[in-house]
Amino acid sequence: MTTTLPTAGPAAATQPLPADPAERSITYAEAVREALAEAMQADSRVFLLGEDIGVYGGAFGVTGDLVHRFGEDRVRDTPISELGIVGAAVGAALAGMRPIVEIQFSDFTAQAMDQIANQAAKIHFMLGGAASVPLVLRAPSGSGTGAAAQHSQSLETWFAHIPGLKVVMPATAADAKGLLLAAVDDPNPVIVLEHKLLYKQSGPVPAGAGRVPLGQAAVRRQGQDLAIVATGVMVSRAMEAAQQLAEDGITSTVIDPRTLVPLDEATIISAVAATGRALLVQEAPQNCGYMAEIAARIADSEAFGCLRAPVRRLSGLDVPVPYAPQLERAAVPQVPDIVAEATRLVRSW
Amino acid sequence: MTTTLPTAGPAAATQPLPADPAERSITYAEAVREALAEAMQADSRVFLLGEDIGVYGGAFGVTGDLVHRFGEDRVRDTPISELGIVGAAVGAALAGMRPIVEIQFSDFTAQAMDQIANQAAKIHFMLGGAASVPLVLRAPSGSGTGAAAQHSQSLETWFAHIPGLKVVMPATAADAKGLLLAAVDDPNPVIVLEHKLLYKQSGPVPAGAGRVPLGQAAVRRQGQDLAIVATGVMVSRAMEAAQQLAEDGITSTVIDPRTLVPLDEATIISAVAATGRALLVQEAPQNCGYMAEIAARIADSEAFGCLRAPVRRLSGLDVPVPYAPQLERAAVPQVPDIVAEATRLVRSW
Amino acid sequence: MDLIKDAEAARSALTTMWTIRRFEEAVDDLFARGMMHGTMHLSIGQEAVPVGACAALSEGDYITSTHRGHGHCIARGARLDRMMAELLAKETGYCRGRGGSMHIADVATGNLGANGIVAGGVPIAAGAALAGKLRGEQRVALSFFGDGAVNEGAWHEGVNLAAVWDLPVVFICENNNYGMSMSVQRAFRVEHLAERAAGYGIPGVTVDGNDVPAVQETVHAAVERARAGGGPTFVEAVTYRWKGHSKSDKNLYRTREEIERWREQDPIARYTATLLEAGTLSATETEQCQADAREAVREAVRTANAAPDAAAAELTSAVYAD
Amino acid sequence: MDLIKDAEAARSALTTMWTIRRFEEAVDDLFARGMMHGTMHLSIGQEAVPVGACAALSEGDYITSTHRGHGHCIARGARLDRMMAELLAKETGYCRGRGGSMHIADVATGNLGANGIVAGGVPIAAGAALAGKLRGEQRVALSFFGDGAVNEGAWHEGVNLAAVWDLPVVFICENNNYGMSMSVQRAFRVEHLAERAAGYGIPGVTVDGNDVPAVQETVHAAVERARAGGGPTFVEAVTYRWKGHSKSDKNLYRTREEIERWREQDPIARYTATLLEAGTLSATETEQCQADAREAVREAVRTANAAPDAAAAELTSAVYAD
Ligand SMILES: Cc1ncc(C[n+]2csc(CCOP(=O)(O)OP(=O)(O)O)c2C)c(N)n1
Ligand SMILES: Cc1ncc(C[n+]2csc(CCOP(=O)(O)OP(=O)(O)O)c2C)c(N)n1
Ligand SMILES: [Mg+2]
Ligand SMILES: [Mg+2]
Repeated sequence: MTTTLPTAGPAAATQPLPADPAERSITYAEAVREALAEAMQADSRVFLLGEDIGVYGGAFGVTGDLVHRFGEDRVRDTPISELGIVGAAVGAALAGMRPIVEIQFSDFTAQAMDQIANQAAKIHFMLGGAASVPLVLRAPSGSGTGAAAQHSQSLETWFAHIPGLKVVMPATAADAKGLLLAAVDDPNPVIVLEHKLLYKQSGPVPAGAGRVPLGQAAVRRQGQDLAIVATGVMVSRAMEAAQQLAEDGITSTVIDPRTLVPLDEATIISAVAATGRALLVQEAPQNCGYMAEIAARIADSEAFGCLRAPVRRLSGLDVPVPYAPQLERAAVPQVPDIVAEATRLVRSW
Repeated sequence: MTTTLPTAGPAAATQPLPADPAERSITYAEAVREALAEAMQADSRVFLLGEDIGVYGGAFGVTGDLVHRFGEDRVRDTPISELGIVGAAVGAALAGMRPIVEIQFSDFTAQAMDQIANQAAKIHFMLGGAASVPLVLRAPSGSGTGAAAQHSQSLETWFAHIPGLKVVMPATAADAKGLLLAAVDDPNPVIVLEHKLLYKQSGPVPAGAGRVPLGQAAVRRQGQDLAIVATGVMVSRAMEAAQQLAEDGITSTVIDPRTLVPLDEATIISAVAATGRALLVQEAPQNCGYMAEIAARIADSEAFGCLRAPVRRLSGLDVPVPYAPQLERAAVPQVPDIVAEATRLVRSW
Repeated sequence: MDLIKDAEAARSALTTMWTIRRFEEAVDDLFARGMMHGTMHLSIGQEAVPVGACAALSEGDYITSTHRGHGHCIARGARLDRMMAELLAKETGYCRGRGGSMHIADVATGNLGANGIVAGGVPIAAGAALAGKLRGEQRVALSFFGDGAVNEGAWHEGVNLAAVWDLPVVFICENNNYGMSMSVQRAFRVEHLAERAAGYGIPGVTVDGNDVPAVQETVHAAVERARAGGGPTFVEAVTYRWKGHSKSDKNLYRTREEIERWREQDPIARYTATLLEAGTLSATETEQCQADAREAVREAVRTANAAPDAAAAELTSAVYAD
Repeated sequence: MDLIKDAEAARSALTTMWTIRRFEEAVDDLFARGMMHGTMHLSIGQEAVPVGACAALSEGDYITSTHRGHGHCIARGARLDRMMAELLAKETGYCRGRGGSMHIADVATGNLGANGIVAGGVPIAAGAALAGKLRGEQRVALSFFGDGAVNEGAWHEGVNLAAVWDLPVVFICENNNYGMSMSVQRAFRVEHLAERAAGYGIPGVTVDGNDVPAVQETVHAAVERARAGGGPTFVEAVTYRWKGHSKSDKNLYRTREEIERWREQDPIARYTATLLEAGTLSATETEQCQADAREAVREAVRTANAAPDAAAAELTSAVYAD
């Protein structure tokens, strides 16, 4: 009973995004699968449940062949009933298991919201600490696949707002594995928002790679002119933008919080204090998105006195995600948008 | 198809909170009931549905005798099935009716979240404007009744984050009536978060009082030293605090946004610019609460240059609402907390 | 309406079945050639259900549809060019390119929308029926959903509301034996999904979903019952989808033999044979239905292709109605 | 266990029924005197269900409970003083004052919690049963819920999961004829809620919920069936709550006569009469049960009152486990 909010995590390691060619490179989806396999191998309490995670291999192919390796009991296909599935996972967790649920699209957490927010998140507290709910919920998140408004949301703010949940957003293959392993270890309900567009992207994941602790941001790049904070698929877009900005003489620190709850606030604040400018980039609609929280924390931190410019957010439009590819692209920040916004911020202030 | 986010509402009227004794005074619950009755009287498309809203009169007594005045068809008791109820309201709205749903406690919107967020909010957009969903959802919100973690939440941020919903939080009897009437008129889904602790509080509601337009903040009090923005039950606490602060020589502008979506951002920003200090008070847990959005907007506005102090939030603790009265009180801001925080903000900066 | 003996009705039904098939074949082809975006759920092999069910409806009736909704939309009378334009992300599409396949709807024909959420349309249909009932109208709402939807909470709650309020709804389950990879045998512990109906106190009936006249007849009875104030009915139409669930499907959960067996039950071939045998239509006439469908779809693709792309400029102004 | 012939079992069951009644009367009184906070849902009149059902369970079995959960908690073996302390917002309460009546639980006795959410415990029970099954244990999970819960999506989904996975769950519906003000006649279109079971392919049985031996016997059969791998059973126990739904209830939806009729079916009086008639216990013995219960409750109130109030200091550190 200790982790409270806001948690300043341990000093963040500086982790470059570009791959070291000497290291093993696998896709983000493979990294998730590897974590699932290792977790099941290591602990007989761990099992998976979700729609079409068995012989189908998962809607995004994440579970793949796991059913053949671990059997139908532990890689458990479910009827289409998200509330029931999460509820069953809550019950199994209370009864000593370590369930990992796949919600086929993170949008369908809406169906399961009672069990997520009113049950899983609150039971430990409501029972005065007498029980805990070690449950992991994996949910593919984000737009970019043409699946339209009910299959493309970025709902992290919903979960981050509910005390009792931990919220994780891996942006690289290594983090997809390492954060998931840490989530499985955690005695609390953890929701891992994987990004659909990242599943097929490869990145270095050293063979024996283990846990990435929750609550530790990654500084993906360091610079002097501004701090860019980005989550999910926006991390790689921010990195690409930072590269272009550097060619233009603007250098940026790029921070990937990796876990939103608990948040490594200290790393963000010190980067903003050092550069005097903050650009916060998210895919979710702007209004009440997670970056509002980061902005609010910056505006009430030691960094406040160091601010040379307003705290700027760059977010998805406040619209449901549209179907047409040209509209879908226009609805969320792209690399040129980040470059333009960063340039404006640095040049005008 | 016009109202977009963020909407700067029309210039806000200065509306004093204290009652003019010449005016009729009724309770907040009565004001809601009056709006429901007037809406049903005026428009045969309007009908109510919800759990125990008929002969029971509503869990908080809001619908009272309406079933006797309008009949069981239009004041429709439902089985306990929030998702079904909201879904039925969406269908009825699509088919030309104007349903008003009572969700017994706003916490149970979790059960109905798919119909709220994935259906009601998005249908107009997804269908390219070919249909709209004029639906009002009333949901008693907030803590203070000893009902514990699953019956005491303040979930406005969930709804404000979903494009397509409008979000209303009346803090006075007059607004409870006027905003509800405006919500019924609106062709979009509007969620009205009423506050349980306010139901029995009386306030002036002139006999013929009509609509209060959505998107127009109320400036409850004006001062020089800081701007306090507060929602729901925190409005009256902020007013009480402002009174005490004034006795101590600190004068404050108190702003009640009244509608979170659309937000009257202009009124807030100009008050902050004028005073140079902002204290944002909400009952909800701080992390990703609505006040994060207000803070973020301030930090990226014309007011930025005028800030003499960090933008300060005072929120509910990041905990589930506890049962014990002493714990419950400790979990959300009280008048002395507001006074203390405002004093610190003014004295230290 | 007699889909076996009435030549006009038969011609229309057969043409519509062919239209659905040709439309979806065109979609499949456009998708394969990279000219279509997102994902598509095709109902090839299931055409008898939308055509039979919609043939039982009248003007003014409502339908709610699903992610696998092209057939419903066409059978209810939508324009092919505006449907195709939607899938091709054109400004002239039914949703102006904002909805795509999973949200396609022609509201003018009472179609309240396809739905990306399994069972999402079920309580919506109950509500539409309630609206009609409150206004004293004679409208019926028909809700299409798959077998997989029957295990969702939304389904349960929507059906119970309709049952206790005696609402004029027909719940029609397109039981194609799978919810994605989940067979009905694994997802249910009953043999016929229609057995669920009794628990809500409403009639449940199972019909051969590849037999278009049977579907029409069964749904017609349910519609008449609903219109007369008798309340909802649950109709289970057993059928099969020939294609994968969507574009990500590798068909690992079923056998080629099973698919082959069901292809032999092709609802279009069966209906054609019935009509020829009954002498309702001649071979020339049934071939004409097929040709008409092909031409209509071709024309729709041409028109849609020529239309302007959906424009991003008006995105934020499209969120709220005014 | 034979609750009619076995004197020890009878003594225990009767004492527990009296304990529940006296406990809730004490709560009612404390609340009326302003010494208790929040709201309370009393199960007075329904005592035969928790007592009969829990008598059918073994150590190691799980239960999930409801907003009306004092009886379940007591019947499963919780300590009265810690329960009372919880309701009185004391640090020694089962939830350290954080949960209160709606979240009370003695986890040590396999009680996974009362629940403020109608039907919230139903899928949780399925999951607890799944845990036992995955570990190859013989545990059963018993889920208490009201008639109102049966129309929630969570109920539907939880029951179906248990059914298709053959989980060792007993679903026990305390049908007290009302969900708040909503009568079962208005909320269902079936006569017996147990009729819902067939749609999930599981047995459904209706039992007199004011007859404690009958409840025990019925639930016992269901528990044995579950333990033997036969899967879930739905038991509907018909009973009645004497008091209002909660503190806000003005009893406008039912008549005095109806309440009176049901009070005549007092499960405690009926069971006492049965035991006396069978000669299992003497009048002195049944009176002793009643006296023991009163004394135990008094003692619990005393102990709880003397305990320290729950402390606000550790609020934020109590949110996450470590
Ligand atoms: C609430 C929800 N859960 C899961 C999905 C993902 N999904 C889309 S279609 C589908 C299968 C639906 O099966 P069924 O209802 O039988 O319809 P069919 O696809 O067979 O026509 C699934 C799981 C979804 N869209 N919505
Ligand atoms: C999801 C949800 N909806 C509504 C409520 C409010 N509520 C609490 S108890 C209750 C009635 C429950 O009826 P039933 O299940 O029959 O149990 P009983 O109270 O009769 O024991 C209602 C509507 C709730 N707590 N949770
Ligand atoms: Mg199917
Ligand atoms: Mg009941």
